[in-house]
Amino acid sequence: MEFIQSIKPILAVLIPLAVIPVLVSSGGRPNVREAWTFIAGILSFALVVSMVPAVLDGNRIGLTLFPIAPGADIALSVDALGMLFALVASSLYIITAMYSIGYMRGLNEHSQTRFVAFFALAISATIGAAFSANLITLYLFYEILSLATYPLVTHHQDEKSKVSGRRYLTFILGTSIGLVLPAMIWCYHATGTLEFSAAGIFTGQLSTPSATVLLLMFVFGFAKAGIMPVHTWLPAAMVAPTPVSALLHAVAVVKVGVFSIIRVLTGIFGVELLSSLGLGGLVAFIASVTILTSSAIALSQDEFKRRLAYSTIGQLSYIVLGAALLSPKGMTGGILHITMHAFGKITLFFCAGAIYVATGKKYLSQMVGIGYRMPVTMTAFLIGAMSIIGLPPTGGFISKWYLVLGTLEGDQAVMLFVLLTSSLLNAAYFMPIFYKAFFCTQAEAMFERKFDEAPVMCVVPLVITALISFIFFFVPQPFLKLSTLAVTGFTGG
Amino acid sequence: MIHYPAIVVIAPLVGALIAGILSFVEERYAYPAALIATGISCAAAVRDLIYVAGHGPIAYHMGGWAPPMGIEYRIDTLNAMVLVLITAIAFLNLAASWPNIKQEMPDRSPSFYAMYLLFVVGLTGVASTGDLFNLYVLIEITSLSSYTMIALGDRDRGPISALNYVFVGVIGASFYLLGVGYIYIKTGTLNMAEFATMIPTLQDSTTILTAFILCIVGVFIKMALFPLHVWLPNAYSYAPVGFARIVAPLMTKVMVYVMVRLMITVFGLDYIFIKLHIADTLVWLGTIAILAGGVMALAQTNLKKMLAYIIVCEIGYMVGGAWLGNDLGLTGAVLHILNDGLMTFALFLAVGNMVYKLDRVQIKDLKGLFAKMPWTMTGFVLAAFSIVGVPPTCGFFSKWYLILGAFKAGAWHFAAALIISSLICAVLFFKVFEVCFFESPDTHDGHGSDTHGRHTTVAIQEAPAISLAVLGIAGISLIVVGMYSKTIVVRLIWPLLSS
Amino acid sequence: MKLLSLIVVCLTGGLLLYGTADLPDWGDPNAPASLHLSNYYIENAIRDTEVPNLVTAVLADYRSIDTMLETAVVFCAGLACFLLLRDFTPKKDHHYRHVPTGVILHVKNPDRQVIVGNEFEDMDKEWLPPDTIIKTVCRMLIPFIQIYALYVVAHGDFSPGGGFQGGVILGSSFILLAISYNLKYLLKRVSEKFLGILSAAGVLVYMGIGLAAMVLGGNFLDYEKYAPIFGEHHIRALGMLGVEIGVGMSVTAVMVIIYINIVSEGKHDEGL
Amino acid sequence: MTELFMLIAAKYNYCLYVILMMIGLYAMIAKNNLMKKLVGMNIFQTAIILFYVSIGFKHNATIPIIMGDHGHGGHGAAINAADYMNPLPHVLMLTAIVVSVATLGVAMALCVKVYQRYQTLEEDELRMRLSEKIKL
Repeated sequence: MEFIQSIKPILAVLIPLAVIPVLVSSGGRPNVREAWTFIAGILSFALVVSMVPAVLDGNRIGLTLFPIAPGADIALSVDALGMLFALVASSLYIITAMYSIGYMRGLNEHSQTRFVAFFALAISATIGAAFSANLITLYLFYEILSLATYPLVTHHQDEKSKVSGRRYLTFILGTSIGLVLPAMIWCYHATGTLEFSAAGIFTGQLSTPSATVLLLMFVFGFAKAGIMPVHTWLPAAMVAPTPVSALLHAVAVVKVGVFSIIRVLTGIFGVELLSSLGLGGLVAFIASVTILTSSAIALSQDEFKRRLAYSTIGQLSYIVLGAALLSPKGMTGGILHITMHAFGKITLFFCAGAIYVATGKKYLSQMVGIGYRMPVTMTAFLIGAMSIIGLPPTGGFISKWYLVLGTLEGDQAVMLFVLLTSSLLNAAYFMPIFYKAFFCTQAEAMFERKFDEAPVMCVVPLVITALISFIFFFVPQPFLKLSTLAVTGFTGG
Repeated sequence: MIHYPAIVVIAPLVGALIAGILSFVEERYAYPAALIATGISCAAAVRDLIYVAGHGPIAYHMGGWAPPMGIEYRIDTLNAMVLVLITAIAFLNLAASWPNIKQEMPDRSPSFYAMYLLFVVGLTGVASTGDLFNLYVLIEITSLSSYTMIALGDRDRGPISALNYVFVGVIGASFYLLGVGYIYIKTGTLNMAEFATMIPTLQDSTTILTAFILCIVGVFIKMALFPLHVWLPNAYSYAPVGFARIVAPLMTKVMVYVMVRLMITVFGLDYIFIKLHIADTLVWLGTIAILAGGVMALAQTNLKKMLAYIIVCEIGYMVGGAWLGNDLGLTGAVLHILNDGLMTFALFLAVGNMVYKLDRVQIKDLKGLFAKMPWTMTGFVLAAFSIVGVPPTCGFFSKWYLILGAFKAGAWHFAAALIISSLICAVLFFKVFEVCFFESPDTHDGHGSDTHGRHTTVAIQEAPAISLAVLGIAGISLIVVGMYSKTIVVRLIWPLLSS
Repeated sequence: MKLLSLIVVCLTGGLLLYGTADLPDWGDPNAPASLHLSNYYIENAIRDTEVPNLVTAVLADYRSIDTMLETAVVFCAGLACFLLLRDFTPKKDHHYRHVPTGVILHVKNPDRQVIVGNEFEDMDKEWLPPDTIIKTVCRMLIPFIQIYALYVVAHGDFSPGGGFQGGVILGSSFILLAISYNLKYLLKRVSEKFLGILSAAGVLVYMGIGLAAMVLGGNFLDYEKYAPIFGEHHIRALGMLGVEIGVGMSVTAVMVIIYINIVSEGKHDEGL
Repeated sequence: MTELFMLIAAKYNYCLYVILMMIGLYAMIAKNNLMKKLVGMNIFQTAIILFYVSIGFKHNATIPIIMGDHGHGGHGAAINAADYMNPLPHVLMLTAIVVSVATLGVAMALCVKVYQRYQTLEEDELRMRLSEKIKL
């Protein structure tokens, strides 16, 4: 377990950043611009993958960039948890880049160069957040990400996106400056350092009430994790084009929120401190409230993307719940769920986008019998839905499996009940879509039986992600090993 | 024999005089002369900084006389840093402003450059002098030249706001003069360093107390701290753009430097914080300034007025930070002088470009600006993020130290005010971005074009290249100063506090 | 509003009076102010600078950077009046008086000009005939005022006086000319360009002396360094004289500039 | 009561300058006409000059010009500091007078410019004209 000094992490962050001027300058020629996006995506993914073997056998790669204050400087260090998240983000970036070509050209959206440029900026901030070694670097990339996604969310520049952009900012920027900044400075004031360390940075000088307040400030501060009271920005952000909702709101943006909460729970507070003060139960309770209510609301949503948004809020709280269980199995399940949910949910968003590109329909009530017209998309939708619900042949099952084991290990029967009922609710709001798409009578079907899919560039990514989440069930290898490694790092010490 | 402290002040004065002569003889050469003068002054200031960072303070005896008899210019790390800030911004602003000045006052721009350089002389002098009365004379030069240049701006309201500024400025400067008089009566010396050695023996004399209160009130008036800020919004928003870009970032910050100089070297930290009990009232004053500045900025429709109120808010940061009573707060205040100078400079550069092209600064007239002037808006956005306190830019790091100092001193109200003001600034700037981003320029008032996908591609009408280049330099320097804030703090600010 | 300001004023008054509680009595010789620094000036200013007038010695030598910045303030005031008030728009209508017959012509369109010579005479709108008594008395008086002014500038070292006071007297002699005759009469003799350059040249003289000291190796404004050129004897007094002349030049020019611009509101045609 | 009177008698110059200053300050703040404000400003600055000059005075001491045989290299009789007044305040006040003249000049130029634009120097009329200017 030693620290390898290497510039790979910073390169992985800088490549998407460096490609932005090239993208902007080649705005005139779309194909050249798309080619550059791909090159950047593949390069950064290759860099991330090249670091996997080193991380797998237990040591951390890192680099200190700028000293800001004694004990808190901008530094990157790749450990198991960071590596897992970076792998997910960079791999899905390539797939989404392909998908956004199909989508944006399908609807000939305006100012695509600006879209692609901010997309690359958002990804570089996500990878940066994944590799950050301490809380201040994480906060830095968190802020860049929230500001880089604002032009993406409000891409259509119309009245509706203006209102949702305003709500997006008030929640994300408001909570991050209002809650996280003071909390971070409070920690630095109390301990003098912000480095993530296995045993947590508080060596006993934190009383229970102030620890609870600090923890709540962090949990509700990272509004990107969509914990219940601060979640309303996520459904509002669905006004954005689908590639944005797909990558950012299924994978990058929300996952950074959850990732930061896990980092804070394990790196700043430390598992022993949390279990000794009994704060794990509090966070678990908040997460379970979010899971149940969001799954219930998702039932009533008619618009396809809003239903997926509420289901994302629910799934995110699974991850927080896993981390809050403080039992090894539970945390492994939570961390693994980042990957499984990412691939499952992105498939569903791709389906929603494909249907919108092909038929222009947004509302589920208008999608009766769509299976006849777009069978490939709908089967991919089935696999994605099964992965989210947690049925066996898909990867989602494994993470749910570990989560359930975690609740048993930590003998918290209430959490077990919450997990099972929410899985039922997931099934309740996904299965009707699939059922109505294929098994509807001739009279009700709104689409004739002609095979008419979305453009190829939309459907191919769809199929790839569905296949990956299917394969995960059989060989979840890099991610499972990474999550178990991360958990042993936090608990085993 | 290092002459840099003298060159920094003398070069702009020579430039001003030559520009004054040239404005009657050969108008064409006035601008290059001004540019060269500020360039030399900037180079000298940088050499100063390097020398001082390496070898400790320089004491430059004017006229060859030792301090108490003659006047002495003491340059230590604090004013070396401020000097570099002043001369760099003066030089960059001069380079960026000639299109604006040519547009606003075509017939008398050469003598405007002369007055501009006199203003720079005043500022550099204030930042480097070690003599109390000489500081008064330099404050007078700065204010005199700023009175005139403010009146050259807006035809209707320029002279009136300048006149109000004259009355308030004279009261401020005269209070300071009176304070120096009281000091002189009690100690017989005008040199800062020598007065500092005499303070311990005069700890409990009422005259020194009144002298301190008078000096501080005078500096607060010139600094536009909240209750005394009435003159600032009108003065800065009706000033010509070329001048607003240098007075906004520098004038109030140099006055904060004077306050810090009075606290550290003249009266001494232990006299201020142990003997007097006004430290926490002043932190409360800073808090009120922050909140009032933010709230008033929210109510503005004119972009320049809004930025002026943000300056009032930033002054609250520095005053509150300096008076927290611990080294972290003071470090934050000093670092904020540097950062806020850069941020406000970048903001006013962007506003200057907008005024050059649009000639109207009401927020509702800035429709579709992201499409029309993309580079100016990127600079504006970067500076706005720095004011809000987004990490990569330097605004975050000075807020970091200020909040830390507030926690250490237990001044929860000040920390809360800092957070709330960041949120207010976020709301302010995004209110402007919404207008610039969403409404496309040709739609009539009220509703934006909410038809999906159909957008008029607006022709890009950017400001002249030189202004954009300077805006780029300012933007990049925001991030660079942010990244190297630790070296600035450890190398420049902490040796100051320990001495 | 008036009551509020009254309260504020009384408050500050009270603070100031409270401050004077332990001030030394008026005029007592061993007050701290007149012990420490001023005794050094009194005792060895004569030895260092051979200038009996201590005020000029301190003004132009010990604290010479102060006075230089002072002249910069004066130059700034002159430049300010020029910048603020001067407007170059040509005057629309003119009045001419035909000297032999006394007929007054009122020319309306600006590009038709009448040659002002002995036959025609340019005239102010509110024209008041120049009273011959005032004209002749002033014509006689002005040269003596100017000579006295130069004396005051030159004798700043020995008798009370110096650059500022002499410059003001010289400036007021020009203003007297403008008042007794009319502004155009003065502007013919002392053009605006000459005044502008003179005001800047004054400060440049002061600056030049300082910079030359730097070039010769000393600190800024250190007159000792001229010794190799001008000889050891009275070197500081010479330096001070040069500085006083610079100050006198710029103060004269600025006084006249301020008068001209304010009186004619920048149009430089009719004055008081 | 008498020692209070003695105190006032000994320090009457400070009381004088404070009264003068308060008059100037009041005029600057409360007066309606701009020119009267200028006059108030001038009184205010002259009061401070009076204060400084009164610091320099010493009983039975002459003006700070050293007369007679002490000159030429100072080898003459030693100069007794007590019988010459303190020169430093006079130097400072030379500078302060020039500053007040310069400020007065600039302020007057500004008043001329305001008058050129609005034909009035009364504060309330100005405010009225300003507001109606905004409306049109």
